Amino acid sequence: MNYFVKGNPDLCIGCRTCMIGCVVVHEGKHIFEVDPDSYNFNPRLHMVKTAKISVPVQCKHCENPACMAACPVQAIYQEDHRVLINTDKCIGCKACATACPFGAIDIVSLAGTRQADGSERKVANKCDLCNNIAGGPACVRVCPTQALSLVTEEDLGGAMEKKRMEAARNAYMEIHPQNGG
Amino acid sequence: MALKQVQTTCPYCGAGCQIMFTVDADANKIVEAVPAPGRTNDGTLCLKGHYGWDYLNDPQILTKRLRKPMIRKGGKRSPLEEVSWEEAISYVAKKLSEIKEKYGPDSIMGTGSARGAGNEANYLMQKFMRATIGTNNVDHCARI
Amino acid sequence: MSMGIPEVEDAGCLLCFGYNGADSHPIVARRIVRGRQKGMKIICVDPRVTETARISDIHLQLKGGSNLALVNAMAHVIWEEGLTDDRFIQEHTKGYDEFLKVIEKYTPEYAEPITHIPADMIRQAARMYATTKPAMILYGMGVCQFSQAVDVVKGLANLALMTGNFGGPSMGIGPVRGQNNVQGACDMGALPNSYPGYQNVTVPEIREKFEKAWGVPLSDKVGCPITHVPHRILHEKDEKKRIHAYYIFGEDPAQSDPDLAEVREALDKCDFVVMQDIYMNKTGLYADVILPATAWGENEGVYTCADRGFQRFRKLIEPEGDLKPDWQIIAEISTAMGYPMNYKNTEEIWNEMIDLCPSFAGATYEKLEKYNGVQWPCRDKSMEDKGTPYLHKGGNFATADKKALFYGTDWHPPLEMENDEYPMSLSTVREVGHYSVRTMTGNCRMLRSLEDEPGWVQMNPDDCKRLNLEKGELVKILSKRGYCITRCLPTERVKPGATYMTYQWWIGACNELTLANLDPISNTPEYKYCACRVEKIEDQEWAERHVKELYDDIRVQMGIDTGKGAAS
Amino acid sequence: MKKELGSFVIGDSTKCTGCKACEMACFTVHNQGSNHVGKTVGTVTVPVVPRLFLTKFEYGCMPIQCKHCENAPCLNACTKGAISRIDNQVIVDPEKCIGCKDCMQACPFGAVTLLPYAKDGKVVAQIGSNETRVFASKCDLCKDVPGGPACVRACPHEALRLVDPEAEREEKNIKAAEALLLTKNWR
Repeated sequence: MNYFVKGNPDLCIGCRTCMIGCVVVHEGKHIFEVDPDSYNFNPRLHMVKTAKISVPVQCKHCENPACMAACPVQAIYQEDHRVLINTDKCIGCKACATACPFGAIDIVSLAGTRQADGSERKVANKCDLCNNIAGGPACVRVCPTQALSLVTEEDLGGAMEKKRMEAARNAYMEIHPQNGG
Repeated sequence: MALKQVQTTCPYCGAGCQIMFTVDADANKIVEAVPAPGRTNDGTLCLKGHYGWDYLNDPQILTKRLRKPMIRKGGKRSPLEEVSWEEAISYVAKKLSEIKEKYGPDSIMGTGSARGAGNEANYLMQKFMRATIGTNNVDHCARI
Repeated sequence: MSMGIPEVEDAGCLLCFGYNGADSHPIVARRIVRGRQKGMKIICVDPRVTETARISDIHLQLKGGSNLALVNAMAHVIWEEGLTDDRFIQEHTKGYDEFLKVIEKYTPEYAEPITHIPADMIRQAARMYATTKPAMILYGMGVCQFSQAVDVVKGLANLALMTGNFGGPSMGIGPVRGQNNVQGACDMGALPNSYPGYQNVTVPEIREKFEKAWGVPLSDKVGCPITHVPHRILHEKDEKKRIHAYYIFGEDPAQSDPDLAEVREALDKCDFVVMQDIYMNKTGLYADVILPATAWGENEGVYTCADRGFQRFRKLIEPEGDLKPDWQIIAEISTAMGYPMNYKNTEEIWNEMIDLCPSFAGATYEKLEKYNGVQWPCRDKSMEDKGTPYLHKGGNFATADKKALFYGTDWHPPLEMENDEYPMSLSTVREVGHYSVRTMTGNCRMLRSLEDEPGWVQMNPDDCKRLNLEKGELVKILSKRGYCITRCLPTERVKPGATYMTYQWWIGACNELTLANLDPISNTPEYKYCACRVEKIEDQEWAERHVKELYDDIRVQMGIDTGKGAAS
Repeated sequence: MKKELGSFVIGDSTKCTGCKACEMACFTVHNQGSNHVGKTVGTVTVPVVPRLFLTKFEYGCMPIQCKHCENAPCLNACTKGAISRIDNQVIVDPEKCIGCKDCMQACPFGAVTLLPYAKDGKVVAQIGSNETRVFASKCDLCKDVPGGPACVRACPHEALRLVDPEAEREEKNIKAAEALLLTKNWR
């Protein structure tokens, strides 16, 4: 099963440290020394703030990814519990962004790359669960309120098992209240 | 590359978070900031604590670091000219002494700084205004 | 703050008044959300839906400028319903009866039309605060930046006194200081009325102590507050009282003070302006002398955080260029003026200071190192005195008879109300990723990439619809005093008729609009309320170009070579 | 704020009946000025050349048109500089197009087709031949048409929709965030 990062709106304070953490980890530490106009600032998660909620939204790494199905050039694939985009293949057609029901994909320009007519080259951008980065998702690590967590197969499978046990126990107790503690 | 670890207090809000910096002493550069287990921050940092230090590299995004003392020798709106510290210090001392002489100590105002300068500099500033100048005209932007 | 920051999460009830920790102190906001997880009740008083409001039990979305009416009404309910801690009032306070005379008329029904909060909700909030122990009050600039600031602070203290919420952990009242060392600047006596350690300049014995220590006679007159400076330069008739010289150290009044047009005129007219800072800023354009100092990271010393914690800050890298630490520059000028200051390092200065301040006397560098900081009061140099996490232990206050005084005042409306020409209200708020006037954070790559000029004006979506404005569109916002350009941000978190701007921007500079209307006691400007109008800009392409040009102009002014030739 | 991404029109096969009103509307608005096409049949003197293509497939039908890709293969493939990005949209200049078919092959959607080129009410012949000149015909999002894409307005079944990708993403973000309010207690 694919893993994903989930935000807890009860803990999130909307500060967006996660968004910067995401950029820094994907661009590398040299980002603090380079020409301020030369790097990409393309966070792979987006802070949502409404009257009711503040929480970052990012890719759920679906098991039947709609984005993957919509991609006309097979630039989206699954590997190692995650859904990934090959940005070299991506043509920026926005089909994946349209297909994604969470708005987890945006189309971003990559600094320094251009199209044939000189216009900016833009490609799909989304959470890769910090693929190949030691320590796991940066957003989870930098959040000052521990509002983000990585959900793994174990968490989800284990939780479901527990919920089923609970449901069964409750159903049994309804019929046999005398056995209750 | 000689890396060293230095713990310090964040220069931003009043929460007083402790940050552990990794510094490349040979290159005289900061490499990384990670949260330290301070009393108030408990091993966490916000975006300013994590990513608010590269202004020290003078990237010149909004403003430029001051590197030399400067004086407008031709009065207001004349260009700033770089001068030596000796000249700058004696110029300030002379002008302040003249104004104090002419209009009295209460015609001079000084500020403390609620930001990076630290307590010792603030102590000296108020001592300077009170003892050297002779006025209580000293305040800072606590209210701003 | 009377309590320590870590204690916040253990309060039974938090009354969060005009304080938006999520944007101003994320690490304090963390304690609030953790408290919430532990079952803390939260009453949030804010005209906006802040992060704290979102998770609160009761959100009192009051009309801006009605703080004191609400606080008095809450006190009224606590008294009327007998929710007071009578023993605490009797043993530890004075002036309760006089106070009751003031709050008598503030029934919730009386406050309802002023605050726009239903009377029943005020009752519920007062009951929750009075009956959940321990109860803590945190307040911020939503209290302080009104012309009635000090009255509201005292009003909040009244609530804590009535309910006996002083003298233990996780209770009391806490102003959460905005800048890293506001508390320190106050501690060190960068105040017109007090020496270091809150020792009043008008008390003869204290003055004599400092005269003896410093070896010179000292003035017994309270000095000029910073917010009076423009007036004292421009309009003071008496030559001896007019400000002729202004030594500005680590501040940028031409950006951060209210009514910028007046500040600029004052700096321009002032005979001699010295600026001592790390970056070129707007004040620098008017300075006669600029003294370059080392920055945080290049020097060392002690800061005081919001909960009275002295903590060391240390040198990370060597400064580049012809720079000196702030303390050294001041000492050299003083020496040149005939009052020698010879210090070898910050510790020598610190030791001189603590010996003059009984509350700080025990906070030696040795202890700051060993204990990773010390919260004052710390009176004894022995290693056993590790400081004071919370104040007023056992209900003993820092007064002669150890009793606290109730202090009641009547509410009055803000000075400038909405009118036909300027039908909306403007309040200044904070941008989480930026700090003060942005000379530091505006030069940090990531923080600037997250949010940059010209900032946003937060408005209710209905107002945006009425004015035909879309998210991100550039708009003009005007008050009697000036105008600026910023981007429209429709958000349901804001009530119709109200606008909010963050004060960090140079192009979207909301202090072009604000009013220099001061609290009579604290002299804090009324940043949180003035009347304004928002106008649509039809030609957005022009506006985008214009903003870019303004940004380029600022950078050139600030001495950056943008390829268009640097300014003088 | 200035839009960063190109908008595009997409069809919905669950609503489309294959009536081709979209193709007609597209042809009409693009030939009103240059080829004097009016509201009646008699005014059409040139071949009907649409810029979107009603497509029948095994489960139904829907119009297919250009996505205005942000790393557009057609644009990158065109060696004549006949395709460029104007105001975020990918636009063909028929005057420059030599009909080399590179863009057709590059486009993964089949959104570009070579079709006869007409001007002033008449098809234009090739230079040095009597054969009709062709051009790479594709959606230009009705860039000069008041009221926006004609296909969207013409569809009797509301089977076409103009997508503003940035705004749509934000809307979906909000829905996704608010869904967390329901799931937060039941991880």
